[in-house]
Amino acid sequence: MNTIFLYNFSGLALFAIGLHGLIRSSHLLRKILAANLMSSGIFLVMIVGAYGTDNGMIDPVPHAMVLTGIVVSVSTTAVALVLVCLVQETTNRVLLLQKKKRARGERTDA
Amino acid sequence: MNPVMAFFDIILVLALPWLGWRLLASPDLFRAVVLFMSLGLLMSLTWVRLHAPDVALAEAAIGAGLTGALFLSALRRLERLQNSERRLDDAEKREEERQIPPEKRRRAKPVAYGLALLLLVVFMLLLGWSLLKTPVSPGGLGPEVAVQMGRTGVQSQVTAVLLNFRGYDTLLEVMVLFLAALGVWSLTRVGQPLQEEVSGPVLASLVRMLVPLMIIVAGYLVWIGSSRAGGAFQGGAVLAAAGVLLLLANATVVRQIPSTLLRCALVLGPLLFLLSAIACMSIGGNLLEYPRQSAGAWILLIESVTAFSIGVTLAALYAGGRPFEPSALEETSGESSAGDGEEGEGK
Amino acid sequence: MNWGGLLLVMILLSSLVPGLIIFALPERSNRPRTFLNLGGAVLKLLLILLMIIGIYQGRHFEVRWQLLPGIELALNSDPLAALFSTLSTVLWLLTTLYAVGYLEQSPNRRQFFGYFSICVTVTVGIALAGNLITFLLFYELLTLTTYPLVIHRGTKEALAAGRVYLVYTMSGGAVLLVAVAWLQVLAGPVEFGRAPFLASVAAEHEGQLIVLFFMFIAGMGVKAALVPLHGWLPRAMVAPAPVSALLHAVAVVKAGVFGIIRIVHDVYGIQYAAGLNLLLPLSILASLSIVYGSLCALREDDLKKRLAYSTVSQLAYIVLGVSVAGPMAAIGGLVHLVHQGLMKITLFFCAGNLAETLGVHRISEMNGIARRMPLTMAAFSIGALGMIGFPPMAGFISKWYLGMGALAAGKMWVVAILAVSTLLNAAYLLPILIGAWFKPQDCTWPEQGVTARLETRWMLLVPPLVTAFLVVAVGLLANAQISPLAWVKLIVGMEYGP
Amino acid sequence: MPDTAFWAVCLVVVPLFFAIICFVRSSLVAVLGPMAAWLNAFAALGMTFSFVHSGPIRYAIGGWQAPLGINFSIDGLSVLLIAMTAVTGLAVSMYAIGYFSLRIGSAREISRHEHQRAYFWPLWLLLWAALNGLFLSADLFNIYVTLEITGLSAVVLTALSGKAAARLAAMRYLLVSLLGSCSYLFGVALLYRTYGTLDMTVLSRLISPAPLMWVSLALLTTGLLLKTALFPLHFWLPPAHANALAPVSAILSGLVVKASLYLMLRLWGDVFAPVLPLSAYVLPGALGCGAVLWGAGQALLQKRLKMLVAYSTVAQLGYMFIALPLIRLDAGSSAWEAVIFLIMSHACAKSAMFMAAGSIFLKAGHDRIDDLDGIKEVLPVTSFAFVVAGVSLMGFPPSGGFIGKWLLLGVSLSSGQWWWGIMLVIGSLLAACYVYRVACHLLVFKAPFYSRREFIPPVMEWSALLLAVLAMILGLFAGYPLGLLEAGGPFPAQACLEVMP
Repeated sequence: MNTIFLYNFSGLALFAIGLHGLIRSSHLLRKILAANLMSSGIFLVMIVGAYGTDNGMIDPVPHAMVLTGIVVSVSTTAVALVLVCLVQETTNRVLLLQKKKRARGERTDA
Repeated sequence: MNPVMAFFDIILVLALPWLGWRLLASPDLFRAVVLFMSLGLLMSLTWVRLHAPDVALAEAAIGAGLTGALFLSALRRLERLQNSERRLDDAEKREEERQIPPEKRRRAKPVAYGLALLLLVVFMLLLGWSLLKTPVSPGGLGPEVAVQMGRTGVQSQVTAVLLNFRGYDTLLEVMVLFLAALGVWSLTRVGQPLQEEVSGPVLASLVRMLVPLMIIVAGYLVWIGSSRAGGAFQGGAVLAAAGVLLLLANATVVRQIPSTLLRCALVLGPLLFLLSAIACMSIGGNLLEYPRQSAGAWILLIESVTAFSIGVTLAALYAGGRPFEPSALEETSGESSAGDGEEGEGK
Repeated sequence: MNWGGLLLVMILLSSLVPGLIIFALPERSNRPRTFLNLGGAVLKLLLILLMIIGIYQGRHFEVRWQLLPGIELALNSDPLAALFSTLSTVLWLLTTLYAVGYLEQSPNRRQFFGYFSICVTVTVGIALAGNLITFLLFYELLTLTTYPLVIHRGTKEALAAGRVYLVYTMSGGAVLLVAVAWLQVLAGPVEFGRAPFLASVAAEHEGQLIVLFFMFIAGMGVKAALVPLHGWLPRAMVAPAPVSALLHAVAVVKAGVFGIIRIVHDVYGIQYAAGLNLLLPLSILASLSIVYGSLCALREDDLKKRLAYSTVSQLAYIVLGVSVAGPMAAIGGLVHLVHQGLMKITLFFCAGNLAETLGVHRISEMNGIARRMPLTMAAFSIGALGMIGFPPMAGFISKWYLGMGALAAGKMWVVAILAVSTLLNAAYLLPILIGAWFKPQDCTWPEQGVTARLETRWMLLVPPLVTAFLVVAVGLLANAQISPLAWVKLIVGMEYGP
Repeated sequence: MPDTAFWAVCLVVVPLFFAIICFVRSSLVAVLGPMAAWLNAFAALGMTFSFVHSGPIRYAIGGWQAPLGINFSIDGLSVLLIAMTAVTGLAVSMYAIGYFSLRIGSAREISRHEHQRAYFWPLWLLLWAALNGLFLSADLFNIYVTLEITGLSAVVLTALSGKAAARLAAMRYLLVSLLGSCSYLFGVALLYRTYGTLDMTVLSRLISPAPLMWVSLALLTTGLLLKTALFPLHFWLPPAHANALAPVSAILSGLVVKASLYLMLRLWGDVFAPVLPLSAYVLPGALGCGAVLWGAGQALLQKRLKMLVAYSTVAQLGYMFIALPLIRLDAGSSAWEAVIFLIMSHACAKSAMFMAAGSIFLKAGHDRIDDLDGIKEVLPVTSFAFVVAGVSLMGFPPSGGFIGKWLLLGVSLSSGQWWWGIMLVIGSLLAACYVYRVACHLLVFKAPFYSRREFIPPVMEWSALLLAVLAMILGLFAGYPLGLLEAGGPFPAQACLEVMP
């Protein structure tokens, strides 16, 4: 058994940990970190797939896809981080849970 | 199989999830971000091991470096907000604590949590099993790419895929970056630089030495991209790092760049990419179908201009907001306070 | 599109276009609005006359518009369609006149007349529908366009009544939708006027067809106010009088009954339906409605509510006539479609006059009222007597044919029902007349301050007089060439064959 | 005469170009934005016409054919959805002109308004380009990128309103969208690993039952369901759609959720259809039933107009998922046609509803349903538009929703699985209930109505009405769009790989 293949499981584990963290963490920053972990896991699985060929040839398409993915995820992260700051600014918290009062009465009065 | 390599592999395979777990479990966010950056470095080591040097470069520069910097700056911003604005009175705080007792809540639904976790684990095991069961893939599109390489105008396969075979993806990807900058600018403004940010002489002279070097490196990366590892994104990321350094060292000067100029710099890459895509059509091809003889030149042109814009964009993302625009009617106080929330639909 | 088809489309447009223009006009422009309303109504009547002349000359008008394979909108001018559309158009003209007078000072007339016009468009659409899908389309639209009229006053009661109305009619519509879709799956698109085709198409689906029949009856029965489904009708009385007239005589309940006639005559075919033993339950249901409606009417003191329950019972006559399964009874039922419309609209016009002029809503306040408003009460009396079935009024003709038909079909119990119901009719209508004409006034009426030379505004007075005249006329001239009776005989002759 | 491919390229390139220009010259957005909208609509029109003439095509971007390069695959489904986007988008753009031209309130508010306009247009144009690109593309990874653009710009647009609730909603939306795209990307990666291609047409020929295929299908589906907000993954949708600015709400509810829904239909109805057993389709169908019931129930409980409309989106999306098993059951193409009709008429009606709700909010200063009695007096056109849109959501004839419902009912009855059909009817009754809750306030007369603001530009009122009426009469002209589908439907038999030179 090729040890390269083990990286698959590393990727899966990263994905799973990220998923778990994204759902379980309460702090928004941690959620975003978790999302980044998830995508790293996916990238790992993709690149391993590109490597695992018989004739030693590397498939460049997943590499290009991962490059795109990295750029996409940094863009999303940047927007997400700005949003976190805004959420903190307006609600004084870095959690998603809303106070009941806010949720109900937000737009009722002008 | 080289046993040293195997050992290295196993260490890496174990270290990656372990780091991931540690960073999410860490109660201190700063520590978590630092762990995240080291995870990124470890990832780029992995990419090297998996013969993906382009990805390794991008990961080191963008995934670990720039994302980490973004996290750190966000963290600092959050802390500053928390320190400067203590708007929560005690009653509210208590209510908040009553409503969200994280530890208690966690224990309140252990069954549901356990079930969800079980589901996740089962699914992951299934995934792993099916990965095991799947025969080693026949190399995907690798052979075809190799066959067509001669018609792309570049030597590096990844660059060929990125800018020729799947150039349209890359065009849209550049648009994603542009969109991110647009989004960040639309949401917030650069904060007032604080006094403490003014750097000492050491950093200043370091910057003076490093920045030109980095620009050269960026240019080199773009240039070498056509034949080996490197390219617009890697070069752009290095440029962005230079920008970040400048921002760190001498925030006020960099932030006084006229906003119009900055906007132009941001869109130069996307616009040129888009226009050359259309230009390909006007000389008889399909969208993004470069003329065969000069494909390399087209790609290099697009890459270099795009790299510049990518660098500016990433640095702008780090700066975290739109610059002051003296012409426009900007609000004097914070862009949005809690008071805004109570108002109607924004008018 | 051929010219005949264009005529049918024009008939629809002649009230749709004024309706839409009225929506666009500002609230203040009363004269253009009145002009558009009446002009549209007259134009529509003329077009309908043109159509009837065409039918007499043996022409057949048809227009089709295919939406999708299997969904085709079709307008068709068979005699039954002509009968119903003529009825609605004539009554609409009168009701419009009445409504203009009735709502002279009230706010929000733009919406009222706009929906009013569209409502009639939709009703005539129901009449002219050439297949089941077109019928369904207009039938559902009718619910929508009448709802704003029901809640026109905007009071709490009006809104509550509107809610009840919607709950009933929407549920009915949903049942109908499922039934139509189901039938289409079984037998393909259902065209009217090819009656016994179900018998040939779907011999093996008899069980399903029986279930479907009752779904159809349930769907239509809501609007036709058959007894377990009649709850919305008395409540909807909170609407202004012209709307009541519209609901009871021109559009809604008539659409329901018309639908039942279509189902029995044109979808299942009378022979096939009888063969499946579907008509007996229907006639039992109708008889139940007749008796129950009359009993409820007896109990009510509110004039409009009494009239509403009377509608429940009178409409069931039509269903009864159709379901007895004999040519004579069918004539009685169908002609009652027209006669009931004329009589009931007279009564509602008069009730509206009383309410609008004197503020009288209850029967107990009506003693001696004929002295104050003789013309209105004369019209009312004619309508009421017609309802009871005094010769030579319209109602007598219907009941006569119904009774003869039942005898011919050998169904004595139907005759008994008719007798009982006539007695009940007399019991709830005659006391009103006696009180109004012969008793002295025993309470003061909160006069509404209508200043007019006549007993009330002429626009309010003319329509009931005209309809009262028609009630007598169709009774007296029942054997004339152009009477509703003659027309109905033609229709039934086609259905039952020579 | 430009061909279909030219128009298709225009549909992506033009909005991108204008988005960039709008960003650089933000003083000109008021001119450039609407211009781009019209150009886009024109390109969509041109594409529809040339599609009618020349039928479905594939277009190889960069001249590289399917497995290697990215291809546009233009069939009836794409053309219809692009046309839908163009019509709805144009109406929303017109509405936005009016909406952002309002200048009321303090200097601070005005400046915030300027700011919103300056960023609304480029973001919306990017979103539009991404939607067009998504409907055109045949490449799963390219679709991932367009999905990302769609999601990210939708999030930013949501947050643009600046209120605390909107920011929280945007944050939640962003996280969900991240999770969804990660899941989708993973699915795509695994598919590529198994079959070595990203092109949907190629993939649909290679597809065979394999363990990895099942896993990737599960991942793709989860991701798309998250983004489509199918019950029980809908939790993020109502706050996001209800708290955004009015034109943004219209875009989000009318168009953005359709993107992932479209992809779901492609995958389940076309690419994976050969290997999926009927029982697999029961799951989305059942979830759709849940969505119809839950969404309608929640809509009935809402006190705010925009929340009600947002929950109605949840319910209506359920409808379209109920159609999935019927697509599988249907021998002909009528279930497909039905779904497309539902999607199109929902896009028009829901956008119109949100636009009307936005005008009502501006005029009344609130959107508490119970206090809207008499708004008809000050906003007659808007109230009427809302009611008409509501009626077409209920699926009354002759709306497009009715055609969809009717066709699905027919399929479900004839295939023997009548419970789906009954569910549809129950759903439309429930829709009638919640529309009624609003309509009875919008229809009654009660003067005077105390409104906050003086003037709503007519273009805001009429654009909503036009869209609503369009949704209402869509059914009368059902033949035309379905003709397009027949010219080149997304039906499994269809596989044309002739690449344009």
